[in-house]
Amino acid sequence: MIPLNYYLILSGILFTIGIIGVLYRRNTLIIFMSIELMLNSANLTFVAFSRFLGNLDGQIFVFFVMVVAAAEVVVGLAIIVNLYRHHKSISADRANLLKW
Amino acid sequence: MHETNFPILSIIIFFPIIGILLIAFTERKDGYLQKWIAFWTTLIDFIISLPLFFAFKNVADFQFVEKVNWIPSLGISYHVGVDGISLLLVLLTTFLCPICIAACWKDIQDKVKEFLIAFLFLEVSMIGVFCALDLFLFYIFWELMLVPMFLLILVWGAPARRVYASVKFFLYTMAGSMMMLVGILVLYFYHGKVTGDYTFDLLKMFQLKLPFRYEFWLFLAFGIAFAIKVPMFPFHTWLPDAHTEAPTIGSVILAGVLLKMGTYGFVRFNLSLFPHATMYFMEFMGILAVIGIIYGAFMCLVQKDLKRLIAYSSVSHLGFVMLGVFALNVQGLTGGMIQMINHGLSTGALFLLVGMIYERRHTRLIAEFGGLAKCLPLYATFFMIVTLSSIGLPGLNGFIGEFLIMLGAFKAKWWLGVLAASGVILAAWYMLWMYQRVMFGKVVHEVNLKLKDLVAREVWILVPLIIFIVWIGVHPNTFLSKMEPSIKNIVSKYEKIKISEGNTKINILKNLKGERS
Amino acid sequence: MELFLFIVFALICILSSLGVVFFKSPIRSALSLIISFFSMGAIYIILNAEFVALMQVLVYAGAIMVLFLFIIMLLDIKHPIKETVLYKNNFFLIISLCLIFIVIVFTVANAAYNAKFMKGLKGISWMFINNSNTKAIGEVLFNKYLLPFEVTSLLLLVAAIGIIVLGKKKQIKD
Amino acid sequence: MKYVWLIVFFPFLGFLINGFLSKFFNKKVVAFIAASAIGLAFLCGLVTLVKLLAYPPEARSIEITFYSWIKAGGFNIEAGFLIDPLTMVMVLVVSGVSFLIHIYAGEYMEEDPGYVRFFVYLNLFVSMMLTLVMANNFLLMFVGWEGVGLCSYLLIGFWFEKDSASNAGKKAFIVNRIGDFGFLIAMFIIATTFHTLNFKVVFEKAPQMFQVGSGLITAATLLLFVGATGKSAQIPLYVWLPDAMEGPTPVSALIHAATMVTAGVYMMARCSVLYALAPFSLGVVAVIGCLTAVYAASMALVQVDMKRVLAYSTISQIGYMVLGCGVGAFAAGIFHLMTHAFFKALLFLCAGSVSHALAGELDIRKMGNLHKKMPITHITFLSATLAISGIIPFAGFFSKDEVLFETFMSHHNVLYILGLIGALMTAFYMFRLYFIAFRGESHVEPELEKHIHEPSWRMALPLCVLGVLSLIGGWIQLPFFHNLKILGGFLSPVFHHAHEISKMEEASVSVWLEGALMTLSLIVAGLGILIAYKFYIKNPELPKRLGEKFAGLYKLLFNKYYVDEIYQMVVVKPLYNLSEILSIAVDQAVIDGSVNGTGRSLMGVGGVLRRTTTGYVQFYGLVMFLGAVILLLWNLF
Repeated sequence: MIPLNYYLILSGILFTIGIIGVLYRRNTLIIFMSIELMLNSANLTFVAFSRFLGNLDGQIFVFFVMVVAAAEVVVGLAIIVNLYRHHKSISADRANLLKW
Repeated sequence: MHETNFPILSIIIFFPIIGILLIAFTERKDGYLQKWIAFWTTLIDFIISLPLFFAFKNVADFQFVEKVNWIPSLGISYHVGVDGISLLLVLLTTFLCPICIAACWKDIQDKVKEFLIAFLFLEVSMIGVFCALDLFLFYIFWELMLVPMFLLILVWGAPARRVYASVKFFLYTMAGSMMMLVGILVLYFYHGKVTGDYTFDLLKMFQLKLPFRYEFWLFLAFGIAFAIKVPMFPFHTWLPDAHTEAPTIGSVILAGVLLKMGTYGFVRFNLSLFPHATMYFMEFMGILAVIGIIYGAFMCLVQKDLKRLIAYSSVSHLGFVMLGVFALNVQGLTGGMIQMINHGLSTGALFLLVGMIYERRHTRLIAEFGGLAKCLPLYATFFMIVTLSSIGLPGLNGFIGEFLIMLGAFKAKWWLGVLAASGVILAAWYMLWMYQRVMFGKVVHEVNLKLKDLVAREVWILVPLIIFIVWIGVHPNTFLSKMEPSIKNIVSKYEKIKISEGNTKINILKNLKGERS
Repeated sequence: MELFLFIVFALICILSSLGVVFFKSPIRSALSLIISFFSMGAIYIILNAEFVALMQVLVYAGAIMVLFLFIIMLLDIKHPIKETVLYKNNFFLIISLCLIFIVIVFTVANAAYNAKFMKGLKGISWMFINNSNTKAIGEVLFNKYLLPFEVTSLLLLVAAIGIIVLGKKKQIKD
Repeated sequence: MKYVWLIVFFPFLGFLINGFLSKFFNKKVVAFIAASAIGLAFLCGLVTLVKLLAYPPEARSIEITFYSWIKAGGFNIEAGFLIDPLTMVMVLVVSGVSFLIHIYAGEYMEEDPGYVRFFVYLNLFVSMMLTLVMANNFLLMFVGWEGVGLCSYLLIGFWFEKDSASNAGKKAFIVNRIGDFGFLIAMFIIATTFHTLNFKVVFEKAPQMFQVGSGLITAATLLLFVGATGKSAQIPLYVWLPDAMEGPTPVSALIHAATMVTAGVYMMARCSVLYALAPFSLGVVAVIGCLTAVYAASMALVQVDMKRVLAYSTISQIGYMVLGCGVGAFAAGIFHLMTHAFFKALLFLCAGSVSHALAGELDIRKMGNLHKKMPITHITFLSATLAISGIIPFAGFFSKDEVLFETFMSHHNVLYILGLIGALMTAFYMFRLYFIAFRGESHVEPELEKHIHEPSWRMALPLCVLGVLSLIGGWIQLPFFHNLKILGGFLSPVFHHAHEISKMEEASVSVWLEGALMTLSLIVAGLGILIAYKFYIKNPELPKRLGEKFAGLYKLLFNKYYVDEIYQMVVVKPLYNLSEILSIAVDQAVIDGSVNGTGRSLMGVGGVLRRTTTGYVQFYGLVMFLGAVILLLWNLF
């Protein structure tokens, strides 16, 4: 039987890779994918704990996370489309209008 | 302390709001109708406040008290009352306001509606401050008073540095009142912890026995807020700026009433609530006051601008008042209180006079004037009477206040009295030198020749002030008797302390350490 | 045996997610993301959460990645964005922070390992009603979590409206 | 006796009527109202005097109080009047002399535009002076004291177009104020020790509470004397009197000769009990009085402006009165005060009529043998000069001799000799003035020559009355016949209290000693006149040669020992520079600087924080992640 902390370590690694993706890459699409990755690692932790705690709430929660992820991706991509339309490029550096 | 059913005080406080409503409904263009409304509201407010003076029994405790629960859960109540100390200040306010409105007839032409609303609102908060007996209510009125004054200077001030002056004034006083808010809250919680009922009521605070450590820091907290308002020596730099930039009426009210908030605060809060700390700080505050007197006088000697000179002279006069207050004996305190009224009258009149010459010549630089006595004889006589009253010529009001203050200071610490008396010489020097540069000598600028003398309206503004200046000078007892009992019961607190503990600095420190161990 | 399977899929998942981050062109990273979703599904199976695994594959790999590929196709990004120089956007700072984060994760995981969770390792009968995981999940979902369920539908509605507004071409203002 | 307040009220009424209703009257009416107000006051004074004489000598001190003026705690001041022989002398002298001067001024100020304003101030002055004299407590006296200072400020600076006049006015007021500073502190000492300022109470309690020479009383009396020097222009604070000559001549006659300057002497006489308790301060008073007498006389020797000479002679004569008080002979001081009021006012009025005749010219070098064209002025001027230099039949002789006699009797021999030298100088400079102005060849410009005319009756009458007074004024205090000392007897109840304390023994003085002293002072006066005669009539060029020989001394005296310049340099300039430095260094730099400084520093901090918003999303993400990691670390360890 695989102990719980293997799963936690796995999700931790996935989460870190996601963060690297978000902070390092310039391409907005890649950023979105890494966000998906981070959300998945969170799901993994949920399922692992629900498995070891013995109640289904964790798995239910995974659905809600999925819903949010879906909504987020959809809106994000729409924004990227607009970004592309405006800047002809989807590099994250373009959007710095908020710079002081 | 008896509950009166007829809420005369609340009427006096909130009557100007009726004026505000009336003005709000008039259109923008007919300025003079608005001015008449404002004038009549303030005048009626003054007439209502007269019975307050006559029905006031010469007794030490608060009268015309009204108490209504406002926020019972926090122990905040709308608690208003007047005693010997605040009665005359309320009357001074209601007396000065109609005069100010009359004075601004020609002066304020643009945005008259907002001006009058701000002014009436200022009057409400001023009278409120003097009557509030609930710390919370006092703080609200204290802050409310700042806003209209800030607007007065900001919008209608002299375009040169009005933004700087108004912001400086606002922030300076606001910083001070932050300290006071902390003080009020400490008092509130301490009173709750000790007696169980959490309340802001001032009268209950009077009975509260504070350990010296509390008293020490609370005195400083309240003291800083009031010292900035007074303005005591190190905190006075906002006053000259505020005065030079404020419109005439603004500086009349600022000098006439707003500065008295500080001294009133010292008497009402610091002296009554923290007796031990006051004994401890007495000498320090006395020295500060004397520095204020002499330093203010020196500043006046070198000022080029008439209004700045009068502003610094009021720093000097209020130094006298503070000296009287911290002499901690009946003569000093009575002198301090009556000097507050005198300062309101004489400096208010001085600012009105400067305003009138400003209306004609649009300049306040002393160098611009010269030999006005020839072309404006009536103006010169009024100016002379008011200058003499502010110098403290016996027979006029200034002398009564200054004599009693110096006597009280002399009884408390002899060298304080002597130093303060030197202030009298300096006062004569700078005022007469100013008067000579403005009034006497040959007419250097031809434009001065064509100036018109005082109009009937302006004369009728100054006449009531002159009447009171002479009345207080010749027969001050009408006013002194009113404030006598309340001053006695404050001072009796100090006599008890002096006798009971033989209070010298050393054993104050001893019980300071005693508390800590 | 189970452990072996877990390690295999875990490795696939980590490699693919590394690929997502470090591939130059977005298409390759999208495909590697799909692989990682599949491996995640497998891990869920190991955890006996079939319905969640199924959902994972369906929703993530199926719907969201399709969207991504669609967008990549739509925007026909010819040249990959020239990456700014490696160390320009404080790469080392990110790496150092991630290392610290890994350390934290390990400590937390070990703490969890010897915590009381291990005792919760009862059988997995609670997951099945007459041996169907979906029924168990449906029973809990529609009793205990009914309100959140409705709210999520609302969320999706809002997202849909948002997209339509964003997606419209800019008419020339009248 | 109840109507005593009328004395003060009539001049005040004159002040009010002329002040407010003057638009409806012409000049004649205004002058009439002003003069009649003072006349009525004089009459009331006489009536009160008669009533006072009805009382037995010891009971001659009546106090009438009107209302409680200031009541603060235990300290209560009743405003009221005190009537006793000293007050009556002063009231009669003040109102009498001012009545004559009002008549004189009616004519003198005829063509002056500020005619009404002049009489308004003059009436206010007289009412203030009378309040000062009749007050029953220190505070009311202080009201009169400052009121008189105010009126002198207004009247000196009457022609305010002239900068020198308004400067002189301001200087007078401020120097008086410095004196009043001393008076104020003395009042505080008295108030704190006796808990009241009422004369009667203070003078009864003082001997019981303090024995002779107690520190507190000495301090109080010395400070009172500082006030007196301010008002009566003694050594340290006399600088304002010579400049006060800027005012119109009747003003100089009334204020700076007869009434105001004597206020200090009156105050010392009033507080004779306190002074008796402090022999040290009496000594100081005597020394200062004598020094002033000699010092001012020395300066008067070389002055060229007629009114300046008279101003210095006033200072020196008051020096004699102060000397009289200093040696404890208050009655002698008051007697000299009375006679001085007569002949000094007369001298000023003659100066006025001379300047009237010479169209405002006062420089004696431009005058000469006016005696033929102006007989009345000449005779009255001569009588006054004789009186002031102390020649036998005239008033000055008796009063000055009385002062010198008392100084000798109280063994102040050094002061006696100085007094004699002073008398010599007085005689010399007065007759120098007389010879240059009225005798000798005329240096008057030709076109002014024919313009010289005798003043009209309204100016001449006061001159004559004063002339007669300065002749017979002295006879009420004849030296030899003790029982005939009317004034001395009249004043004795007031001062006997003081004499008891200082145990002045009424030594039986041998007639020979008194005679010898009298002849000695006569000889000294005669000598002065002879020297003046020799200098200015016999060989006029002698003074010029003497002038060159002692050029240094001459210049020193001429420029008034450079005292004004010293004061300006030592006191006025440094104070002004100090305030200049203070205002720039402390006010702007330190306090304002610190306030604005806090403002600017807050703006600075804001500027720094502004840099953090770079606009890059990933930067914010990184910062958030950094925060999360830190929090985790914080919680774990």
